[in-house]
Amino acid sequence: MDAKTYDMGKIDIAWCPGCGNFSILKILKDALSELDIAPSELVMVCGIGQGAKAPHYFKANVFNGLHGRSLPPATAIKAVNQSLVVIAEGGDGDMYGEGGNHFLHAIRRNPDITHIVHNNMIYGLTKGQASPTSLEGFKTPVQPGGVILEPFNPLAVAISLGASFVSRAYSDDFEETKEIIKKAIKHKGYALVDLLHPCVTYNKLNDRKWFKENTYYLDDNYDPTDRNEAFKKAMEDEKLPLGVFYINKEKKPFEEQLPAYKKNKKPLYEREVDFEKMKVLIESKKS
Amino acid sequence: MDAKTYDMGKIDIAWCPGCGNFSILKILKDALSELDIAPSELVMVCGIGQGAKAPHYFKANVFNGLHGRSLPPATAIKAVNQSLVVIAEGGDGDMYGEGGNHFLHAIRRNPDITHIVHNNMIYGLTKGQASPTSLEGFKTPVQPGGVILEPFNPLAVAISLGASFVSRAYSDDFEETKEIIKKAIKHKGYALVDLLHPCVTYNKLNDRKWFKENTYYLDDNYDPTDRNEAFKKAMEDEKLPLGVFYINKEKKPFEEQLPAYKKNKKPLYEREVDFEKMKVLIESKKS
Amino acid sequence: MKDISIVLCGEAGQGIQTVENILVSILKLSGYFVFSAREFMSRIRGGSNSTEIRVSDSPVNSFVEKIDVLIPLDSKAFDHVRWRIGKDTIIIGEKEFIGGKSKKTFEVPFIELAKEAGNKLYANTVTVGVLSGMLDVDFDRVKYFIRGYFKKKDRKIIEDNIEAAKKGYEIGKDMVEAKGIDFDLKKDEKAKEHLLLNGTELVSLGAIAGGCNFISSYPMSPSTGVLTFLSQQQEEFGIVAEQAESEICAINMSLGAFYAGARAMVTTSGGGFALMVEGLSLAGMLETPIVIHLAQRPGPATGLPTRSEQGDLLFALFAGHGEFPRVIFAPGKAEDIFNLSRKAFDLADKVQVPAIIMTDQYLLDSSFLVSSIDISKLKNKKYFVKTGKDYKRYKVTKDGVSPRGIPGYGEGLVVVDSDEHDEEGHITEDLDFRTEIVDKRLRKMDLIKKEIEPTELVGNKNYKTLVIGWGSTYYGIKEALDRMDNKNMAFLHYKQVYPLHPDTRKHIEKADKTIVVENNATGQFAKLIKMETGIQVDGSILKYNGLPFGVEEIVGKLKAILKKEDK
Amino acid sequence: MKDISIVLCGEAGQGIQTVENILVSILKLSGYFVFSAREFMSRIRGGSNSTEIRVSDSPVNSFVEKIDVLIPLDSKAFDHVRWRIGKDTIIIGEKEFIGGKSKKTFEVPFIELAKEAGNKLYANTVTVGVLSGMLDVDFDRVKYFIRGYFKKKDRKIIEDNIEAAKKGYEIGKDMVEAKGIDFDLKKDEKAKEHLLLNGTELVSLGAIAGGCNFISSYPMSPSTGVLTFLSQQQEEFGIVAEQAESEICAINMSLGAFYAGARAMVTTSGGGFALMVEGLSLAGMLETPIVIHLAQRPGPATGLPTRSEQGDLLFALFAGHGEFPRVIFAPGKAEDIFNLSRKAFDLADKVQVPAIIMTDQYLLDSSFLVSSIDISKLKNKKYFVKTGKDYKRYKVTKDGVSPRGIPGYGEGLVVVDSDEHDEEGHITEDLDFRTEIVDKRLRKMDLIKKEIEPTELVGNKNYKTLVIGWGSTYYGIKEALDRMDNKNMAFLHYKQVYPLHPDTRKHIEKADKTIVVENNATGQFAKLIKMETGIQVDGSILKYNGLPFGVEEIVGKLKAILKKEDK
Ligand SMILES: Cc1ncc(C[n+]2csc(CCOP(=O)(O)OP(=O)(O)O)c2C)c(N)n1
Ligand SMILES: Cc1ncc(C[n+]2csc(CCOP(=O)(O)OP(=O)(O)O)c2C)c(N)n1
Ligand code: SF4
Ligand code: SF4
Ligand SMILES: [Mg+2]
Ligand SMILES: [Mg+2]
Repeated sequence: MDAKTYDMGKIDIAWCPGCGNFSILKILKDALSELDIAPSELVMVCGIGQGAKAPHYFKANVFNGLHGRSLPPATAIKAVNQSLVVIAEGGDGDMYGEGGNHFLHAIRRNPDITHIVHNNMIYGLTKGQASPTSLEGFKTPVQPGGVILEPFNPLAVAISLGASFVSRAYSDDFEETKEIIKKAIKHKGYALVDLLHPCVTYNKLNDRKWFKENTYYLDDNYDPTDRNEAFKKAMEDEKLPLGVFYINKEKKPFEEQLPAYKKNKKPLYEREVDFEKMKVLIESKKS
Repeated sequence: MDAKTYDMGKIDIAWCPGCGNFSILKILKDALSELDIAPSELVMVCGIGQGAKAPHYFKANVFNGLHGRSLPPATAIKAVNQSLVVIAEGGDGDMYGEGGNHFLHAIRRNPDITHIVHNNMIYGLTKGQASPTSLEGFKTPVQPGGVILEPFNPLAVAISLGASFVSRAYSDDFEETKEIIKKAIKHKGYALVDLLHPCVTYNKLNDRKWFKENTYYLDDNYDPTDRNEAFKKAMEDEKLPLGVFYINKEKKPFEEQLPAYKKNKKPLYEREVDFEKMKVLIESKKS
Repeated sequence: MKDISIVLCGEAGQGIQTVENILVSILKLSGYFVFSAREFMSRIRGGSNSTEIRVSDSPVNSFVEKIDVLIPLDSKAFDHVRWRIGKDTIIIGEKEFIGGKSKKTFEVPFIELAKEAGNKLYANTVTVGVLSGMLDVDFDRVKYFIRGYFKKKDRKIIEDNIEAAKKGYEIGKDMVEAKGIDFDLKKDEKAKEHLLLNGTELVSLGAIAGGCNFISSYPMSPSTGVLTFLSQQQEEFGIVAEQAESEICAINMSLGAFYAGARAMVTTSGGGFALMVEGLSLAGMLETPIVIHLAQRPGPATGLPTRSEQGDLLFALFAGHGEFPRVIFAPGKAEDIFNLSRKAFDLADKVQVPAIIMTDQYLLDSSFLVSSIDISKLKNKKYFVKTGKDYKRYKVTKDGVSPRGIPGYGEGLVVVDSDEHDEEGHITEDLDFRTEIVDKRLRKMDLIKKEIEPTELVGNKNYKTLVIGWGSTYYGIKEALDRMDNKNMAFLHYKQVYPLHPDTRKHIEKADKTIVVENNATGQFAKLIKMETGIQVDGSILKYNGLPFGVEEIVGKLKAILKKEDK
Repeated sequence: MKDISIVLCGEAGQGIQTVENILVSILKLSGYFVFSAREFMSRIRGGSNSTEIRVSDSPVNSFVEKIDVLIPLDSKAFDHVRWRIGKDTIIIGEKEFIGGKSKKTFEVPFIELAKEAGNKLYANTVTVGVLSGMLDVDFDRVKYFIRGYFKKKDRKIIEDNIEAAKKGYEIGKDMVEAKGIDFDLKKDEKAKEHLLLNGTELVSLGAIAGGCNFISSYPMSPSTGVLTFLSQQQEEFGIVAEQAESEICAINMSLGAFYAGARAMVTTSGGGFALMVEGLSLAGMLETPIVIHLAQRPGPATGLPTRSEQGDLLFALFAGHGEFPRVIFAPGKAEDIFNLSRKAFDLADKVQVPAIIMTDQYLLDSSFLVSSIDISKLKNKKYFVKTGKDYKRYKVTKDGVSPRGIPGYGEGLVVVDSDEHDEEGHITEDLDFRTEIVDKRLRKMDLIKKEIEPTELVGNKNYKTLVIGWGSTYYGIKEALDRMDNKNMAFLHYKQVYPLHPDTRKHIEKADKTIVVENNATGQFAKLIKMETGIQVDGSILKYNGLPFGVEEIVGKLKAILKKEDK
């Protein structure tokens, strides 16, 4: 499928010139086109924030919900119609701040969705406050003395919860990131892509230079099936490793285990109420 | 201080006979008395659930807030008056389910509070639904086919977030648990005690026998300062280790880093608005 | 006596609810009309709880204060219901619990008898036996029922239980024969044909009939039963039932589910609903339908978790930032609980708005006899459309409803957005269009009004005094008026509280005096009436101690108001 | 002309707000009365935003539609404000942006001039210069101000900026002298003595004056400014300011803080407030005071994040499950923003209730000249008590207020509880006491009513037509009535919307016609009036496209209504 399939034509994109989100948008389109996923079978679920605007610049079905709340509807959409490809997308504030609890429990459920976090280590849309991933000491108007909280480590947390696919990528590394995203989408189960990107307007600390100097790719012979090793890698903070940290293929996706699909594989919208069974159920209340 | 100091006299305790919460209550009183903490300097903060009722059976200041929401007020209380000893208490559903996001971010803040989770692997007060820590396959009225989610591992998550004190205890092990709780209270910074206990009414799987057979204590020469090791231990699920998994003494407590205390150490309630300074601030708006 | 009220009172964990379940079924199957209601503390063991079982030779459906037969099961029981004990109350129980000896107290050593039958745990079965004997139930029926009820247990246990019941039964018989206690209740074949359903089951069945095939919720009394019920029907009815990590997750999941083609609901109580308020506003903006079962209990905050109140009306009505239409049902009649729970799905889907079903602990935990539930003519319309290439989710239409597509069904793309959006569903800052789409959304209110549920007027149409109620007070007020038998009075019940029926003003203006009866402290329905009609009702009867109104209480308070008037 | 409106329009990131900040200060310091208001899109770069600066020789405080001088900064600007451009609008800008040539358009090559001064980035300073020149500002003042504004920059940059300003200044002067554009504005020494404050600063300063020393909040437009302001004063004023992980955390933190002896607040907007609703109910139950700044923006859901609306009134009023008292302020006048933000802390603390301050984007982002803020007589009363051994947090008192202890101050124990509780604060299931404590909590409403803010009646006391407004519409409606100069009209403004002032009925009954002006789609304040008084007002003027009312619009709509009447 041509990557142009996802193009919206002439639209006004609300990101700042130079923002890493542009690359992410392009990478995503390419990845989807290489995977041959049609817009009509794709549902992009997002929250609120700069990164969360991405689905609007895309040809796809979109559920743009509340700030922090994309994982619950994404899980549900997949549970209701398993033939859809579901991607949840949003910023670091959205997913790890407001939405932190859903992050934990979505991982526990392991729905077959791809979770792409536009991680710019800042709140972009609300004009530059610290996000959960902002580094200690980082100064903002709301943290004038610098951030005093320890940065949130999404990879370590995901691994500790046994997420079935855990990765980190960087927006400017076009090919590598595309491959990671493709793997994530193809993975059967919950797949995290913590996608670092520069916010050129508000994050002057973690700029392109910083990312180049502070990231490196996991070795080719790194084994992503060893959870303890994956954890160690995730703990590294001198330089942030990029790549697929952890994969667990044993875990069954949430929706496949639901009793509603035991006897019937159809998506819910194709079904009818079984009134005959209901009659029996109601009659049983006579005795 | 005598453990009786905390006794409420003749009160009606709403727990089921045989419930592990009784031991926890007693252990806590003993630990506090050995630490010589006066009821009036102690604030127990709790949510809603069976475990969360504990503070009502106690002589102490109590902030019994909402289900899932004890960590935010506990953090704030300590931030407002550092001379108070603050303990947040509640169940596994309360703390890891409804309150999961506060768990993550309280750890990041690292306030000097003790976090005691009455973990009975079930929702007791609401009559026996699965909790985040319920084991896979566990059947309940709401999970008639058995739990399909992977159990939440609070220790692994806490360690992955760099919590400064992480421990697991078991209600029936009186002495060991008392010592763990004492260490947790004495620790300067956020301290997690994941406190396993039997729910004799609703959890027929994880009963006293199960706990005895499925737990063991960390070795005496276990080194709790190695984060990767701690993570490995936390991942063990054949048998659950008990004891202090991880300690990080480097981390500064949240409240000690607050700008409000830079020039003035007094608790906030003793302070007055500096109207002179305000005048200057207001005057500055003339130009 | 043609209507007796039996009250079992004891600690949580003593098995009061088991006795209730068995007894109510046996009595119904014997041809009595029955009703039961529960009040209990927020604890799993201990405390003082009670259940009332009304038995009658004609339909009864509401809580009465009086107790005809009390079975105190522990030493606290007597005190717990003391205010309801009259001089004619028959008290049956262990010596230490019955509170002094009189002509009306009868010592029955339940535990001793149970032990004789094999195990003191069978004391509850002895109780069932005693009451069955007193109420002239055929013992074969008791035997048969016990066999069925315990069918998964050992044969020995079953036989022992029958033995226990028998012992009790004989005592019961003896009381009638030797002690002259005769209730003189007639049996009626019709009762046997009725369905025995509690409020929770009625909501759940209504939901299934309405096509509900997705529920995500977080446990919270008294709403959890609906989640439990639907969870247990997952395989049978193809329902996805998920216990969410929080109420916020629950409503956002359900919105995702409805968006993708399911018919989804959440069930919760005040505190959980509070957490759903942002999601409710999202439903308003997305125009994604959603059904919310709001099971009320006394607040604020955690309040009295296992008790009853009607304190969330105005909260439910205005919950959510910004402005969008909604519909709120508040059934009181058993059939209506089913019908409106069903209708909520249809209307939510048709008009693409949130539909809220308000119940409360009293209604959900009460068991009613329902003559029948006819589902033979039911058919659920699928309102979603197959999309074409140029599909626009928010097409501006005359009635405000834009055809709703779902992803993966048709060639079109379904874009829904929490930001203000254009017809396609994409973020817009076109402020002229903003006005247009706000109007479009609000226009749907007219459609909702077209389908408004009629109010129910009980009593004389040419009333002078009008009593108004909503939701769970239906049967209580109705019975109160029946008892008062005052030709100048009538009762107007609202099963839909929003939008308010347009005839409200007419009804009130016709009355010399209007009194609203509601289970809250601030008279919320009276406020709503005023907001909608400008009319200040003449009086309110309010109760907010966590218990439902007893029929006698309503009678008493109405009489007091009317008497005052006379002076 | 004695009042001119200058509008700068361009993309986000072009520095419109810098020009506004500098210019407004310079003009004020030169002796002009100024006011400014902003409208902008929810994006960081690009789009079309505009700022209006009104300059006058007497106080002006509201948004007008007309534009006297337009500075379009990009090619989209002209279209963006086209509806506000009249035949007399002077348009100054780059050739490609000014939209055709006429007598009233003036090409100024801002960027070219900036480059000449050293860097195209100085274009904004050129703009400041042009307008300063046109408005007869002393150039020394411009110079001096620029030095201060850029004081942290390199000397070279400062000098270049002065140079840029100078270039603009001369063009501006030339326009007055050679092109005959003369605004004929008089300067007034008094303006110089005024404070220049925007709504956000007024709320924040009011909070500090009210003793606020704790704020926990989650960023959300348009409420974030208050968090930012207080965060920056942490050290100076001993404030703990914490960015929470969510609004739920924020309110629960603040409640903990108030409990422990701080004076705490949260600042949020509709969606965040929705998430705080459970916490609000908790505040009601705990009787722990709390101040909530609710900065409104258009909903539902995310809506229009950077725009203005008054759509959350009834939501704020009824938010929270269960029943408990609260107080809601809605200042509109600059001084009132300060005063009521301060008072909110005092009253919340005194009566132990949540106090909500409702503002909106328009109010917060507007800059006002305030003659003075007198804090010399302020003193904050500490309402908490030192506890004794037998201290009971919820002692039932006559006025409903129980002396509030805080932990660690005194010998007593301070137990607060989300469950229904006894006087000590421990869980209770005593249902008689439940009624008593509900009554106790609700009794506090009487105390709140005693401290109710007077309404403000502007205009003829013997009015025939009464215009009612609340919150941010104050200045707009006032100016509209001033302009209409109709002796039969008066304006009644509510700065406190709940409880509603008891004179409401009297005021309305005096009028032949009452019209409510509000920035929402469903007429919420009119509904509130009806709920409280039973009176249906005669008309409503509503606006809900995300923009505030312009004065002309109010005049126009009022006239239309009055004219209709005449027929
Ligand atoms: C409930 C709620 N709280 C707050 C906001 C305001 N808000 C919008 S985006 C955002 C954070 C943006 O940060 P992030 O998620 O990292 O996205 P980015 O803009 O950096 O891509 C916030 C706090 C909101 N929309 N809803
Ligand atoms: C917002 C909210 N949702 C749900 C509830 C109902 N509720 C009370 S306790 C509880 C869970 C109890 O489980 P846990 O926290 O593990 O405590 P336990 O009773 O097992 O000690 C729930 C769901 C509530 N009080 N508030
Ligand atoms: S603010 Fe930052 S994240 Fe947002 S669009 Fe601009 S550069 Fe990108
Ligand atoms: S239900 Fe379980 S946790 Fe609750 S008191 Fe009983 S035994 Fe303890
Ligand atoms: Mg971000
Ligand atoms: Mg538990």
